[in-house]
Amino acid sequence: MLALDGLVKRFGGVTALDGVAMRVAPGRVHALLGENGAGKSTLLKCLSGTHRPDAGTMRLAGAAYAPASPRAAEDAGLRFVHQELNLVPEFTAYENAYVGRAYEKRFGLVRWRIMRKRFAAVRDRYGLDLDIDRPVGRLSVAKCQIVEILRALMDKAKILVLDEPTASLSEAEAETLRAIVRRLADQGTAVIFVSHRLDEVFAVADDFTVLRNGKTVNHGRLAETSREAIIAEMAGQAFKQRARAASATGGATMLELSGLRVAPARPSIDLTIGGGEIVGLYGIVGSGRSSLLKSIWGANPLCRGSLVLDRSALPRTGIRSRIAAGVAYVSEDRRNTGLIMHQSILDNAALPRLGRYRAHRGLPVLSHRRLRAGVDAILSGLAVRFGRLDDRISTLSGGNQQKIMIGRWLDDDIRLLLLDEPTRGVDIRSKADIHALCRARAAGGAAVLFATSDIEELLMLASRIVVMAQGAVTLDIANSGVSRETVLKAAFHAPARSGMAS
Amino acid sequence: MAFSARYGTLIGLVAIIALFSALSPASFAQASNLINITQQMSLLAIVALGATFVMALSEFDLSVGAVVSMAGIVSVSLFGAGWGVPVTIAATLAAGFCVGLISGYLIATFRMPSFIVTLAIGTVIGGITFWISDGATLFGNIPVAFRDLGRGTLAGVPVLTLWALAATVLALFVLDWTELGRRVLAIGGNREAARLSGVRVTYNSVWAFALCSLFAAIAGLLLTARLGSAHPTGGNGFLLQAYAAVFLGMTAFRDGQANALGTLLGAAIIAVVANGLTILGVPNYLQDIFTGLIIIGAVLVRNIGHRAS
Amino acid sequence: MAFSARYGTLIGLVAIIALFSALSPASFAQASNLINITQQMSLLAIVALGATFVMALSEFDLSVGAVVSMAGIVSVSLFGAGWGVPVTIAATLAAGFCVGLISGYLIATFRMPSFIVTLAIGTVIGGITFWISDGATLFGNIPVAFRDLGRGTLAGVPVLTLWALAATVLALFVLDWTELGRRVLAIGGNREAARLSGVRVTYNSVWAFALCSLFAAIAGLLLTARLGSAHPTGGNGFLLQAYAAVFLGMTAFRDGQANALGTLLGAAIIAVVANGLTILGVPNYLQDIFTGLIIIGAVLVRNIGHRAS
Amino acid sequence: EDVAVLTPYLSSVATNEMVETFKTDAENKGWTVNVVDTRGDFQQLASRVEDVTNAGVDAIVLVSVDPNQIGDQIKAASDGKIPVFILDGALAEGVTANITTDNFALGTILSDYLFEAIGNKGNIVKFFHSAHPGVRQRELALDEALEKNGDVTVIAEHYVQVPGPIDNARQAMETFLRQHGDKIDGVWAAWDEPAIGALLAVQSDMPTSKMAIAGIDGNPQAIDLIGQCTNLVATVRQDFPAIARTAVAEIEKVMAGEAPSNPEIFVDAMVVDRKSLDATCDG
Ligand SMILES: Nc1ncnc2c1ncn2[C@@H]1O[C@H](COP(=O)(O)OP(=O)(O)OP(=O)(O)O)[C@@H](O)[C@H]1O
Ligand SMILES: Nc1ncnc2c1ncn2[C@@H]1O[C@H](COP(=O)(O)OP(=O)(O)OP(=O)(O)O)[C@@H](O)[C@H]1O
Ligand SMILES: [Mg+2]
Ligand SMILES: [Mg+2]
Repeated sequence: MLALDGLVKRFGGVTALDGVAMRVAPGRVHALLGENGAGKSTLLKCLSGTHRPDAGTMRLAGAAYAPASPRAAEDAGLRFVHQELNLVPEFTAYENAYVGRAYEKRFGLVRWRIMRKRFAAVRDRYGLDLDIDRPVGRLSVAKCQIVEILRALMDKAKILVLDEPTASLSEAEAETLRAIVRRLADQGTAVIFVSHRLDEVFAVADDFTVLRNGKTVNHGRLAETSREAIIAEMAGQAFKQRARAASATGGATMLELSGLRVAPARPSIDLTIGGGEIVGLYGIVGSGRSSLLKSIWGANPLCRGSLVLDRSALPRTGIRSRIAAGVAYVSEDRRNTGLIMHQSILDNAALPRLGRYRAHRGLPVLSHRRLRAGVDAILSGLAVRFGRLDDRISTLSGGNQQKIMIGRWLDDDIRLLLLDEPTRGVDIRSKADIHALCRARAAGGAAVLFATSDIEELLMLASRIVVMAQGAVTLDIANSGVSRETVLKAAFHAPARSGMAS
Repeated sequence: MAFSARYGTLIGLVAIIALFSALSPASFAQASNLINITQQMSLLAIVALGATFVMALSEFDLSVGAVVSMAGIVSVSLFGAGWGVPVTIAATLAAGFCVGLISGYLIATFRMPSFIVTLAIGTVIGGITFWISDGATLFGNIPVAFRDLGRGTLAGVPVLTLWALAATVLALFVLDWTELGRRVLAIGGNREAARLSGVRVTYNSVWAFALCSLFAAIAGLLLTARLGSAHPTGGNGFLLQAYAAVFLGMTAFRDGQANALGTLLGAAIIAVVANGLTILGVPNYLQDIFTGLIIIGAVLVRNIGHRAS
Repeated sequence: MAFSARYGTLIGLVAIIALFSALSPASFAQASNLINITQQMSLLAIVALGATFVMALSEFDLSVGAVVSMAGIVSVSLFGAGWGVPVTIAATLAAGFCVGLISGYLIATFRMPSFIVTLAIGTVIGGITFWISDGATLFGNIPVAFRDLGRGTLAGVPVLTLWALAATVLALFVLDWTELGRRVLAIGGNREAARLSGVRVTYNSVWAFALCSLFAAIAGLLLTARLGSAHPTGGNGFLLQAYAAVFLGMTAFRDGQANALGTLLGAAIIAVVANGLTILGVPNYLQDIFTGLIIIGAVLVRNIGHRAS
Repeated sequence: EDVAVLTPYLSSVATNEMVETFKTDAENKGWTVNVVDTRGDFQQLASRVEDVTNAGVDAIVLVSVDPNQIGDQIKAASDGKIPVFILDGALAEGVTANITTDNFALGTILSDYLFEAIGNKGNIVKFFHSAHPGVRQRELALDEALEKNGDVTVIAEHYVQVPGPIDNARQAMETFLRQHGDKIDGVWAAWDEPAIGALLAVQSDMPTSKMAIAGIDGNPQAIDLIGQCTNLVATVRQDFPAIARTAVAEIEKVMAGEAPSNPEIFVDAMVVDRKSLDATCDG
């Protein structure tokens, strides 16, 4: 149905696509695989008419295909869920679904009720859970992702393109989405599916294409290959994933939360983390993990309860008190609350620790030499692929942006590391790198608290597992021999009103 | 959301009216005065409603004042050349519309900052207006039928008030009930997302600018009808006031998006304060001071409520 | 990036200078005239550099014009009351600084829109200025030592030019070399991301507004020294021009961020155009038309280059 | 000869009339006239005076400018042997001649005329704008006239906003009419535009009123309205064309190497009312 040959796309000096070939068949799910920066999103943006390829041919159902704009691509029957959210924050979910396509109208007037009804019907048909009347600016990232997906499902597409649609979804939603994808493929839609979760890829996809450095290195049927082979092809070398983490036992108590409430009506939370421990926080979308991390970080004022770090109490609010005490935080939404997209890599990487790069200790004057040296040091530890330090951070691939966002906080005096979905959209090798960073911090005596929606990751990295549901902690156990079922059960457990169960 | 957060700016207006009514029950709080305020705010409201379209796009149009002035001069010149009322109105509105087309085209196609483009276009328009009028106030030859569009009452309501109401309904309608309006708001909310979703950014942006200029031209015609003369810089004073009204309106409802009802509310606040302070006979420098403080107060009511919630 | 995209606005300035030099080699293209232009643009440059701080924050300060006027009236009044030069300067600058503190505090703490807050503050300041001056132009009693701060030359360079250079270096330094400047730019880029990274949003925002007002007050003092008089609305004309300069500068370098060198370039374009057209003796209305077209052209050069790349 | 005309107020009717007459007359003499408007901005005005001084024009004409506001630039011009003439301004160091009507006298004429029209007794509304030095003089003349005549009181006053003086004055007048109604006997407007605004308010809101409105300038629209027997009964006409013509004559003299006839030349003003227009009004 779709045939791509010899696609080339350059951005200034960077060659993002360097002769890509790909064949997509109707009724099949095609996995597009590759490490961060391999060129997957760029390829899809060529398909969507956002970028125009510098060379190569695209054919759709036998005819030449060269969309001049996203609109042309839509008219050709393609639907996209891009890697980055593309929503209008002030609009409701159902109106967002209509942005860029014809609204329901009568006499030129928008028919809001019909639009709402149609969208609600699509939501219900696919069994997704979403409040459709709220402006999406006030929804969590995961819910926004669901809005994006529903938007692409509004009418029947010839080709559905999903760029890391499950990156911010938890297991349950991801499972639902995979079921939807299978259903659509069975009805004849061609689906292009990008994901870094290989288990998921094997579960849902039929065919695959692997990109490396902008070139197609292999393609074929998933049934005829193996996980290890794919990983080796993506990385260009054999690469062994580390087995389950040896559970580090906690040292002296590092963080102690007691009777903590993030809002008056929410349950209270008690949690203790020892130095050297890596605590994985699991929950379904909206379970309250992000709110908890933000409260610990002092970004949302605490309603009630106390927070003790290394035997000294922290004030209820105030990010700087956390920084001074050696806490670091990485937000879940790199585009909106994490990075400054139109600023340079340098500016973004240096922001949290600007004070380090003074020319003289007593003067708030920066030394550009130190700045560059410092940022170089941060980046070299992360294997980030980039052009120049002064390039906009938005020109990096999603995974590389993520690495910078974490790496800029890592530092020798960190005592508590708060990570909200730190490996979202990160390839397997980088994920291992980030995990190694966490382990190294923990080995150095820091406490690590990370929220994740990926059970695989949870079981692989955490030394202790904490599960939240509806704002309360429903499970808190050491990670030895814990099964997926135990975790999932706790995640769907309706907690007693008073709070903690274990 | 707390009540004061939701309706804060409206509460501000009510409080201002209550205050003036208490201070001057005999003059301010008369029905005739309140009706008169609706007339006094009408031209500002029309210009500001036009500006609401470009603010919905998250852009600025700083040429509105110049377009108001231009519309006045062009229309009186055409009357002087013997044109009839309908043709003159049509030609003037078309001229206004074209100004917006040009600004919108430059801004949307070349991604130039609207602030600088419209400031420059406003300067060009100002020069042309001056050229046409020779810098003089134009009067005479203005048909009575035209003048009646901007004065007098209809069923007890000032004609200008009716125009302003019609403009409000039109703006409300376009922004809330047409695809054009929604697309403009989508571009204003997240331009890149709108573009990637297939919204024709240039086309819709150009419309927003054209409507803005059109509204300014309407206000210019009504101003001329009202005054019976046209002055080459007579509309320039509307510029900052119109944006003040739009911004007041953006804090009023709907979390920061430009909207027609909010703009009307903003224009009302500005008009009520000016009227009330004049009636109270406050010295002119104190009028400025109070106007500033009252506007800050009106926004503050809402934002303090918002913080608390 | 293509050359014309990277240096487009600068190319625009060079082209404008070349054009005027060709048209008027005897008057425009004289060293003395070019030096004089640097003096004529200096006050605008200082106000615009101040505005660069708040634009770096992605906010507006519409009170700069009023602060320029206020600084002039306050200083001459203090001289009239017998104060010495250093104390008067210190008091005036402190007053300017405080205006910025207040605006910045209101905007950052209550999340009020800067457009409306600073417009209102500007109105209040205007009222106070009027009150102090009784609406009259103040002159007399201005010490010669003070006047010399704004006229004459030092080693062949006009004193005002030196002040503007000093202001440029200061603004460049603050924005590029200090934590304050980088944090202000970070807040301007993404307020929530900056906050979550531990940037004190209120503190840094207040500083940006205070610096902006301080620069405006400096310009007001120098204006008074240059003219030997102070007019209660004498600085208001700077408002739109200053933002035009900043916006021109934002298109010049660094992809859309406010920056000191760009602002200086923007102020230079505005000043060169005004000077050149006056020297050529272009009729008044054509001056407006050309000014507008040239400014659009200067931005267009760069944006067309940008699109091509 | 090259003559540069500079003003911050070209959009004001009076200034515009002077500039236009000056231009016509001067061009008839074969001079090149270059007009510069700085839109109320004195810093710009200073810069533009520097520019024309640098460009080496033969004479500089400043219209509606108080020379004290740009003393150094005027001095620099006269040091450069360029004569500086001022229309409707004041005299200062470096100024060759100032040709004007005495604004204080204008204010006195207006006040006296208006007081007489309302029978030297009653309430008046005052429209003023003290930022303009000439207009402020008229206000001071009113204060003096009020002091002399205790039976006339200012019942309300309004500081007129510029630009848009007509509409602004109209809105204020509408308010005053609601507030004081029949108690208003007269309107004192510091220039014609607010007077026109006040008249528009009276015409629409209190068409039967007999109040008298008077202004200054002899604005053509005002004269037209006086001729139509409206409440606008008089304007004190400064003879702007005469000012301009006098200036042309003086410049010619100076360029021929003579001294100006007088550094300060006053051109007379006259009252324009129904009588002087031969308007026939009933009642
Ligand atoms: N607009 C751009 N300007 C410059 N370089 C770009 C731009 N977009 C992408 N690139 C570069 O192209 C390369 C491919 O990026 P792309 O986003 O396609 O990677 P990806 O395979 O989607 O990675 P990820 O898994 O991290 O999303 C990267 O090196 C990136 O830095
Ligand atoms: N800004 C907000 N306004 C209103 N409700 C919010 C806001 N942020 C979060 N919530 C609500 O609070 C609850 C907890 O949200 P939170 O983001 O902490 O959950 P989470 O487990 O991290 O989910 P996710 O995986 O979606 O990030 C959810 O019901 C969410 O809808
Ligand atoms: Mg990608
Ligand atoms: Mg979360």
